[in-house]
Order: sequence, then structure tokens, then C-alpha cells
Amino acid sequence: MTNSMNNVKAPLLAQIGALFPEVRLKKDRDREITFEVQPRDLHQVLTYLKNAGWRQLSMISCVDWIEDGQFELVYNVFDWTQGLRVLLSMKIDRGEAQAMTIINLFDGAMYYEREIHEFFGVVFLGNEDALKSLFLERWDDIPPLRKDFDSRAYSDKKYVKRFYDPVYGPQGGASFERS
Amino acid sequence: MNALQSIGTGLGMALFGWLLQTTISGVTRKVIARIQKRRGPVWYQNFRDIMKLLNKRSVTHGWAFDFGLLVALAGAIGTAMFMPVAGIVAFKGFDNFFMIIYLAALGVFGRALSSGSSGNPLATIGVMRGLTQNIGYKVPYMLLVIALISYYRTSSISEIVELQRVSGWSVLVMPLGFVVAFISLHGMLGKKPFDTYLAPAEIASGPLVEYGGKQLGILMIAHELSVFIEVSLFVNLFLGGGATLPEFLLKYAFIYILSSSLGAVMGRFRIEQVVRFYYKVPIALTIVQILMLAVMRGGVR
Amino acid sequence: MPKKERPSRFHPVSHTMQTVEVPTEKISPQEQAEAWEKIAHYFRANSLWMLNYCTGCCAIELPLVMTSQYDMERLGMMPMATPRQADILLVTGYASLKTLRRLIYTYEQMGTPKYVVAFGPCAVNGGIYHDAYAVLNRLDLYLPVDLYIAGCMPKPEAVMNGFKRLIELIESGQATGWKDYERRFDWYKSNQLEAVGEVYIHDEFHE
Amino acid sequence: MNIIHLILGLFLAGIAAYGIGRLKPAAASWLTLAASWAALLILFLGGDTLAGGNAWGLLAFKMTPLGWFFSMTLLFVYSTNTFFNLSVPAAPTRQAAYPMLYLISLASTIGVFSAENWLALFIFWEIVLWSSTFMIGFGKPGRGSIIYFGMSLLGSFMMLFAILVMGTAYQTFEVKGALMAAAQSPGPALLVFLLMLFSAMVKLGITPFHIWMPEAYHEAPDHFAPVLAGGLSKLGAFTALMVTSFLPASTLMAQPWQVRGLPLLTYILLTVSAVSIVIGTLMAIKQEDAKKLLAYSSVANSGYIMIGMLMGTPMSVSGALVHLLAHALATTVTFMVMAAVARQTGTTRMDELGGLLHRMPITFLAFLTAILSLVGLPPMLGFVSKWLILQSLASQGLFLVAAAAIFGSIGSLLYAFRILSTVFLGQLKPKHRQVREAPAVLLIPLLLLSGVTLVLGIYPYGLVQYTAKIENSLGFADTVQITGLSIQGNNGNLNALLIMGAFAIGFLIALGIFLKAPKSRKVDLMDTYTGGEFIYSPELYSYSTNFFAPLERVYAGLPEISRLYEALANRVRDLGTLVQYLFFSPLPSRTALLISVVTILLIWGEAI
Repeated sequence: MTNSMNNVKAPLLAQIGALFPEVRLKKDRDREITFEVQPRDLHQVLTYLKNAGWRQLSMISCVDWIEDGQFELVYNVFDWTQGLRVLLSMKIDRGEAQAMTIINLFDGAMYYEREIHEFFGVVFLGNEDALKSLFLERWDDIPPLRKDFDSRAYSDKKYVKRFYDPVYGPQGGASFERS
Repeated sequence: MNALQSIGTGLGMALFGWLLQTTISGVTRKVIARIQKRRGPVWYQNFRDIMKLLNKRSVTHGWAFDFGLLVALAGAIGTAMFMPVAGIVAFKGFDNFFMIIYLAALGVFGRALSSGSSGNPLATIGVMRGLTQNIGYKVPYMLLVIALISYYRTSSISEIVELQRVSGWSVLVMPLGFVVAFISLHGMLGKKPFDTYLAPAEIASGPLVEYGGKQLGILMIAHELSVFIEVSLFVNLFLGGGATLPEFLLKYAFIYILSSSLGAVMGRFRIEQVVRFYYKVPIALTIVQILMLAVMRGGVR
Repeated sequence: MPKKERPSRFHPVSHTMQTVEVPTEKISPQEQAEAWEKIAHYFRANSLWMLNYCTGCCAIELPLVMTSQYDMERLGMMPMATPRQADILLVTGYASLKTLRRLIYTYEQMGTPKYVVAFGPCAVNGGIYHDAYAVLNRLDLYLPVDLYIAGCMPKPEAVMNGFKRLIELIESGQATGWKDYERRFDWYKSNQLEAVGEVYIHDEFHE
Repeated sequence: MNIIHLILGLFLAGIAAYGIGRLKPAAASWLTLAASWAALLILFLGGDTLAGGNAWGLLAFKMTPLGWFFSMTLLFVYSTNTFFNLSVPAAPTRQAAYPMLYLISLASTIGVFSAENWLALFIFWEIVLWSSTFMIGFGKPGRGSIIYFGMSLLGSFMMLFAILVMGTAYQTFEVKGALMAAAQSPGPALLVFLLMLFSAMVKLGITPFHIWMPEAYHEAPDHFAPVLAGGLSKLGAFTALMVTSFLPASTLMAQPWQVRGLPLLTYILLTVSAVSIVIGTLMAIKQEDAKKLLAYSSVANSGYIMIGMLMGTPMSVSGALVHLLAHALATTVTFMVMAAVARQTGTTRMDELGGLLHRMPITFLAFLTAILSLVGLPPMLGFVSKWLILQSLASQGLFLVAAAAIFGSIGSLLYAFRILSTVFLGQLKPKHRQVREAPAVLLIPLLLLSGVTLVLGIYPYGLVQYTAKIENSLGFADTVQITGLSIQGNNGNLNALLIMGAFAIGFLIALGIFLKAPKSRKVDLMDTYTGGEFIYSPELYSYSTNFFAPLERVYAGLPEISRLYEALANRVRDLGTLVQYLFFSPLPSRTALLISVVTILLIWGEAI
């Protein structure tokens, strides 16, 4: 892999390997590295990365692995000076779906965590504000982006569909009845 | 002319002013459309807009909202009655410059009062910007006209028109003044670089944000009349005001369409730029013009 | 007809008691009213002001309609900044739950007579978002739609034809969606509240 | 019934009011009301030929048309304000002195306007100063009354010095005679004119001396501020007009320096009053408090009055007099309205108010007429005077001063809209929803004063005719002409009735269109276009703090006059410490040395 990022990646990989034995390199793309992180190491790795120059938390995203009953939280940090993006992937159990908040490290995480709570139901301990609703106004069902949420069923239940009489073709067609 | 006849001519003048200006602004919309390589509406589109608005049922925010509007239209009609056009003067000897400016200012104040009382802060911000801009272009404009008045030693518009026919247009007397007056007229008409108070994108058309239906119709009539007053004042004072009606119409159309097409190709200034521009360029030019006038004419006495 | 009172800000409307302001037609000789109504229709048809409010993805077609190639100003149509000044409310594309609250609020701020033009299939039956958890499947239950323009993003020609059709409807006096909204106000309101729960939303961001 | 009886009667009524006030404050207010209205009636019936008279040879009085005009203005302002005192809540015991001071200051203003010799004039001038200082500081003598007293003292001393100079140089204290003598003989004429004009400028609040106005008006109690703002500043105008009316005939005219046909001295003073207009307007635009804004607008309007007087042409002097009356009426109404607002809502800070139009409509209408008059828009009296002043400026060709006058009149549009929209228009705050209309006692003076402004604005011919009579009495060669219904300007003429007629016709047409079109739907204040968002808090939904931000940014950096005074005060303090160091130091040797040096100088001073 001969590209300009080598002189940046090499010291990083060495350091991470030395400091955090359990952290495993999951994927190494051209300008992006993904690490596999355990929940208890998350804060140390983030603190190290922040001091090493990865000052911006671009986003936190969540993936619902319903088959093996796990949520995957991906923390995405970026370093403007060296131009390398580091992703920390962390698996948490889908059942009690809990994770430690990182708002003391990155203030911006407040709204990301709040959004993940609203759409996936992950509770971030230590961040009470994240329990409030953010985008969905007056939502009355389980968090919509979880795999076990059936959007079509919800739509059929909630919104009145337009009824077409079964006869199609030139003589039939939708009737815009206006009673 | 006895009283009834002069009032009749005055009303006729106001009606003529409205018809003239609405037609010309319709034609100007076509010209601007052509500048933007599209066909533009029919020339009588503005009439249709105003008639549609007067047939719409809209919203009022209280008696001050409507009262201010009526004062705006009354101020515009009242001022238009005094305007001399091509030799026709409704009230001989009473059409002096200061009275026209202040009666038009009463119309502006009525509009400010009515849009202020709509309760929408966007309208108040729009009026604030309009007044800030007003102080920017009115001071050099009135200073120039005072120089003209002390040069012709009369402030009655119709007499100035006669004097210009004798001693040549005021453009020759004060060329720099003409340029500054045109810039001020551009600001008064609220054309593009200076339409910060009507900015649809920033403050949702400023003072007009709460108007609809007949309120907006009345406001458009008042706007057309005040544009008629400003442009015909400019033509009378600086371009000799036309001995016959066609001559006056030609100058009027030329000035208004020039100003609008200039506006069509320019971007909108921010309010700070407008204020800073008006406090540098026009005032400096005016002072230079007055000094030139004083020196060349050997003292204005 | 008891005088109905508009829902206002300080005492939000209760579900049972809704009031609407039905314009009391001045009882003047019938023909004179008709004649004046016909003239008024001519003016309303030829000076349509469109509210510059793009709700969905079809809005990207509007700049084409406004600029030099198709130029809707020929038809006397202009984009206006506020609902008070506008005649047409364009529902360009899908109407999500949150957008419907704003649409209803904006529609009630417009002066009558007002018209609603819906773009694309999403307003008819939800279109490609018919199974989404946030998108409504029938717009005409909540707002009286005067005209549908077909095409999942209708081409500018389709939009221009649609506007021509709207002008014909208005001139012939058939575009009476706003009258229908006022006549069947309770029906519309109950549909809205059932779908949206509460039009004037109160939450952390709108205290 | 000559003037002395009138003044004496008012003094006695004042003392009686104090007595009664101790027992029942309400009765004292009724007494002040009765006394001031009686005085108004007597003076009105007596006309300007009210018998004069002199007491003990020293206090001689003679009623002149000029004196009558000024006393009528002051009396009208004072008596309409007495209604205001009725509505003052049960005043604390020390308030009992208020009616007494009020009547005494009223009596002494009449004394000033009808005094025949300078000493009498100065005595009454001082009584006005003393009584108003106490009244400003009622309850809490703050910074305002101290600055007011300090600056007025400066003005009074200047006047006293001028009077004494005139006394010694021309051996007469008679008002007209002394000024006439000063005009003829070169001698100390320049010094006398300058000092008198400076003392007048202090009272009027022209630029270098205007800093006391915002503090004093802001701090004056609600029921005295209208009189202080509307009435008392007119004393300065009286002496200024006495002096400027003698300028044209004076030796100063023969000076080589002529600018546009005016002596250099008057041209400099014209520039000072022009600067006063510009500074008054710019500062008024910046203010956050309503009363301070009105105070600075008084500074600007005093500039107009000063310009009218200094120019000396018949039209400009008549413009100045009319503007004086218009400003008196309008400022009294605006301060009364602010007092009513303060009583109902508890504050005059503009960012806490809003939407009061819907709760106090009559007060709003009175305020609207007053604001239109302050700005100088047609239906009101302010327009007639501004027209006269601008006409004379144009015909005289004074461009710099004309530029300032125009800037002032358009700038007044700005701060008039600011105060109007932040206090009355805009969103009604929830806590003001229970605000009721001002009490009836307050509405009578409001409607009275704004009614007079409107009526005189539509039919100003009687007033302008009287100013012509005053110009004759002051010795002007020709006066402003009125033929039929039009005031003859030297480059155009004004028919106020015709303008109102055109406006009325326009209004009828507009009303016709308005009623013909379909009826609009009444909507609440909060139901406005908010970009589709739902907003429920009116407090946040109004635009009132730093209102003209883009304009203020342009002239943010300019130095302020008050900083100049602070620097001056610091120098004086340094001087004080120096003297203390020299003369009152603990070391005896230094003082012994100084005393000996001083004695030596005294004895052999001439020899050196």
C-alpha cells in the first residue's frame, strides 16, 4: 500500500498497538482506518486520538445487526491537518442497548447521541438530554430505524390509503371523488 | 382657475399619474424580461394584478394597520395632485418643492406606521432599513435641489420648468448634481442595488410581509403614485420637464426604464454597504457640485 | 349559519367546536353578482401569485419554469415571499408529517380565493414513499387540492400545461377548493388532527 | 389687574398650596389647577396690552407682544400639566412642597417674560432655576439634578456678568435701552452679545451645553418632566430672540468679515446650532430609553429654533417662533404620554415595551399627532415652521446649515419611528395585557394639546399673523406677509389649508377603495408569517434593541461631548490637588516660604 498516508498511518498503528492491545485494525482503506474497539477502551482511545490531532468528531452512526442481536456504534473522527479519518467500531448488546456518553470529550456528540436514541433506542448513560425526542414530532411507536420495525405496517395503520377500484385499463382508473 | 376646477385638474393629474406609471412599469417588466432573455408579461399586467388584489379577501391586524395604509395612499394622491406635468398645473403658485417632499414623507410615514403595527418584526426591520436608506439618499438630493432653488431663486416646480426652457436644462447648470440626483432617484425607487428594505430572500419582502388582498392593492397604488411623483419631480427639475405631453412622456419613460434596467443587472447591496456608499460618494459629489456652482456662478446671490 | 370563529393562537381549537368564517355574499341581484364574479375570475386567473415554498423534491423543476426557457411570467405568475400575498400553494412532491403541519398553517394564512396545486404521484397515493413511516398517502384529505400535475418530477412542459389548466379552471369558476375547505372545515380538521395529532405543535423547540 | 398683581397672586397661591398640601395633598393639586387656569384666563383676556407697573422702582414690568406670546405658551403648558398633578398618587409629606414650587416657578416665568429691566429678569430667572432644581430632584436628588443645576448656574453667571457689564458701560439696566446702547457703541458689545447668547444656549440645550438635558429629563418625576422639557427651555429662546433682534442694527454688522451677507459671528453661531441638530439627531437615534430619546430630540429642535432666530430674516424669525410653540406642545404631549406609559407599565425602556397601541389607543393617537409635529409632517404645526425655516435657508443660500437642517428633519423620521414602533406598535407583551387606558384626568391635557397642534397646523394664519406683530414690536423692517390663505415665502408660498384639503380628498378616495373591496378578516397579533414555524412567545417576537444597528455602526467611533467635560473635570481636580499640596501641606516650612513671597510681592510689587 504505497500512498502518501503511510507516513501518517504507520506511527498511529504502532502507537495504538502498543497502548491498546485489544484494539484490532479492522479495515485499512486509502484515507480511512477502522479499528475494532471494546466498550471499556472507547474513552481511552478517543482521548488519545483527540490529543494526537483528531479533533473533529464527524458523526456517530449505529448499525442494527438483528441476527446476532447487537448494535454497532461507529465513532467517526477526522484530523484536518493530516487528512486521515479514523473510525472506531464498537459492538453493544441489542437487548439492554446501553453505552457510555462521550459529551465530556466531544460536545458535538450531544445531538448525535440524541438522534441515535430516537431512531435506535440506544440509551447513553450520563447524557439525560439525549432521552428527549429530536426530529420525530409526537412519535408513538418503537424507534423507527430498528430492523424489527415494519414501516409498511405502520404506514397502513396510520395513514388512509387511496382506494382504487380493481378495474384498470382505459375505461377504469383512479376516481378522484370529491363528495 | 376657480377652486373646483383646480381640484378637478388635480384629481385628473393624480389619475393620469397612476395610469401612466402603471403602464410604464408594465412595459418595464417586459424590458427586464427581455434583458433576462425571456418574454415577460403583457403591458397591462400591473393593472390586472391590482384589480385581482382588490378582489381578494385578506387579513387585517387592527385599525392602525388600515389607518396607516389610508394615510399612505392619501399622502400619495395629495402630492400627485400638486405635480406640474407639461405645463398643466393644478394649483398655480402652490407647488413648491418643500411642500411636495414633506407631503410625500407623510405617505412614507403612514406606510411605516401601518407595516409596523402588523406585529411582524420582519416588517419593522424592513421599515428600519428603508428609513436608514432614506436618510442616505434624501440628504444629497434635497441639498442639490436647494442649490437649484437658490440658483433659480424660486422653489415652485412649474416656475423652474419655465426658467429651464429659457436658460437651458439644469443638467447643464449642475452636471455632477444630475448624476447624484439620478443615484438618489435610483435609491428612492427601491431598484435592485438599493432594495435592501424589500429583500424577498432575507426579510420576506420587508414591510409588505403582512399585506395581502386589498391592503396590498392599496399599497401598490400608493407605490405607483409615489414613483410617478419622484420620477416626474426629477424630470421637471433636471430635464426641463417637457413643453408638450409627448416630450414629457418620452423623458419620463427613458429615465424610469434606464433606472429599472440598471437595477435588473445589479445584485443587491447589504444594508451596511448601502449606508456606507451613500455617506461617501453622493455627499462628496454634492459638496463638489455646490462649490463649483458657487465659484462658477460668482456666488449664488 | 352561525358565525364561525377562526382557530386563533391564544385559545387553540378544541376538537368539538370548530368555527369558520364563511364569506357572507352581499345579497344583490343575482346577475349583477355573477357578472362581477366573472370579471373578478378574469383578473384572478391572469395574475396568479405563487408562494415560494418548496415542500418536496419536485420543487427543482420550478426554476426552469420561472426562467427564460418557459417563463411563467407570461401567464402573469410571479413567485411571492409570504402566504399573505400568494394565491397558489404548491405542494411539490411528498408531504411528510412535519411538513403537513406547516402546510396547514401556511394555507390558513393565505387570503381567499386560494388554490392548491400538487405535483407528482406522492400527493395522490404516496408515490414511491407510500410505505414510509412519515409520509402521507392522500393529500386531499387534509387540504383541498385543485390540480394534480402528473410525473415523478413533472417536466417543465407538464408544469406549464398544469398552470394553463389551472387558469382555465379559475376562469370557468371551477377552482373552488377554498370554498370546499370552508364548507367542510370540520371534516378537514378532523382528518388533519387524526393524522397529525396537533397542528400547532408545542415541544422543546416551539415553547 | 396688572402684571404685579398676577405674579403676586400666584406666589400667594403657591404658599397657600403648601399650607393646604400638608393637610390634604389632593386639595393642593386642585388649588394649583385653579390658580394656573385663572392666570391663563387673566393673561389671555388682558392681551399684550396688560397694564405694567413697577414695585419699589426696581421691579418694573411691561407686557410686550413677545412677552405675551412666550407667557401664553408657558402658561398653557403649565396649566394643562396641572391636570397631571391630580392623578399623582397620595404624595408623601415632603411632596407638599411640590405645588408651591410649581406655582412659584410659574409666577417667575411670567416675571421673566414681562420684566422691563435686567435685574428683575435675572431675579425671576434664578427663582425658576432654583424651584425647578428642587422639583427635578424630588425624592431622590440624583446625578440629573446636580448636572442640571451646575450647567444652569454656568448660564446664569454668564448672564449676570453680561448684565453687570452692560450696567457699568451704559449706566442703564433697562432691557430695551441697554441692548440698544450696546448695539450702537462698539465697546463691550461683542462680549455682551456672546455671553447672553451662551446663557440662552445653555437653557435651550445647544450642542456644547446640551449634556444636562438627557440626564435631567430622564430623572425628572413623571408629573414635572413635561413642563421641564416643553416649557422651561423656552426661557433661553426669549433672551436669545431679544439679543438676535438687535444684531442686524448693531455695529457687528459693519465688520469686514461677511459670509453670505451675515456677520461672521452669526455664521459661526449658525454652524454651532447646525452641529447641535446633527448631534441631537444622531444621539436620539442611538438611545435605548424613551425619555432620553425625546430629550435629544429637544436638543435637535432647539437647534432649529436657534437657526431661525440667528438668520434674522422676517420669515426665519417667524419660523423660529412657530417652531418654538410647535416644539413646546409636541414635547409636552410626548413626555406626558411617556409618563402615562410609565405609570401603566412601570418602565420607559423601549425594549421592555411594545404593542401598547391595542391597550391605550387614545394615548397612541395623541402621541401620533405629537410625533408628526416633531418630525414636521403636513397636517401638524411642526410642518409650517420647518417649511418657513427651510424656505429662508434656501433663499439665503446657506448650504452647510441647510444640509444640517435637512439631515435633522429626515433623521427625526428615524427616531420618531423608533420610539413609535418599540413602544406602541409591535407585539404586546403578555405582562402588559391587563394594561388599561391612561386615567381620564391624563387624557384631557393630551387631547387638548394635540388638538391645538392639529388645529393650528391646518389653520396657522392667526399664529403667523401674530408673529408678524411680534416682529414689528422687535423693530424688524418688514415682516412675513400673509395674503388670503397663503403665507408668502420669498421663493414660494404655502397654503396649509389647501394641503390639508388635497390630503383629505386623497383620504376619501382611499377610504372609498377600502370600503368597496371585500371585508378583511381580523387576525390576532401573533398570527403573522413566521416562515411556517410555530412561535408562541411575544417577548422574543419583537425587534426593539439596537434598532438602527447599521446606521449606528457608521458613526460609532465619534468622540462624545460628555467625554470632553470629564477631561475638563479631571484637569480641575488636578489643579485642586496642586493647590492643596502647596498651601495646606503638613510641612510648615513650605507654607511659611510662600506667605513671605506673597507679602514681599504685595509690598514692593509695583516696583518690580
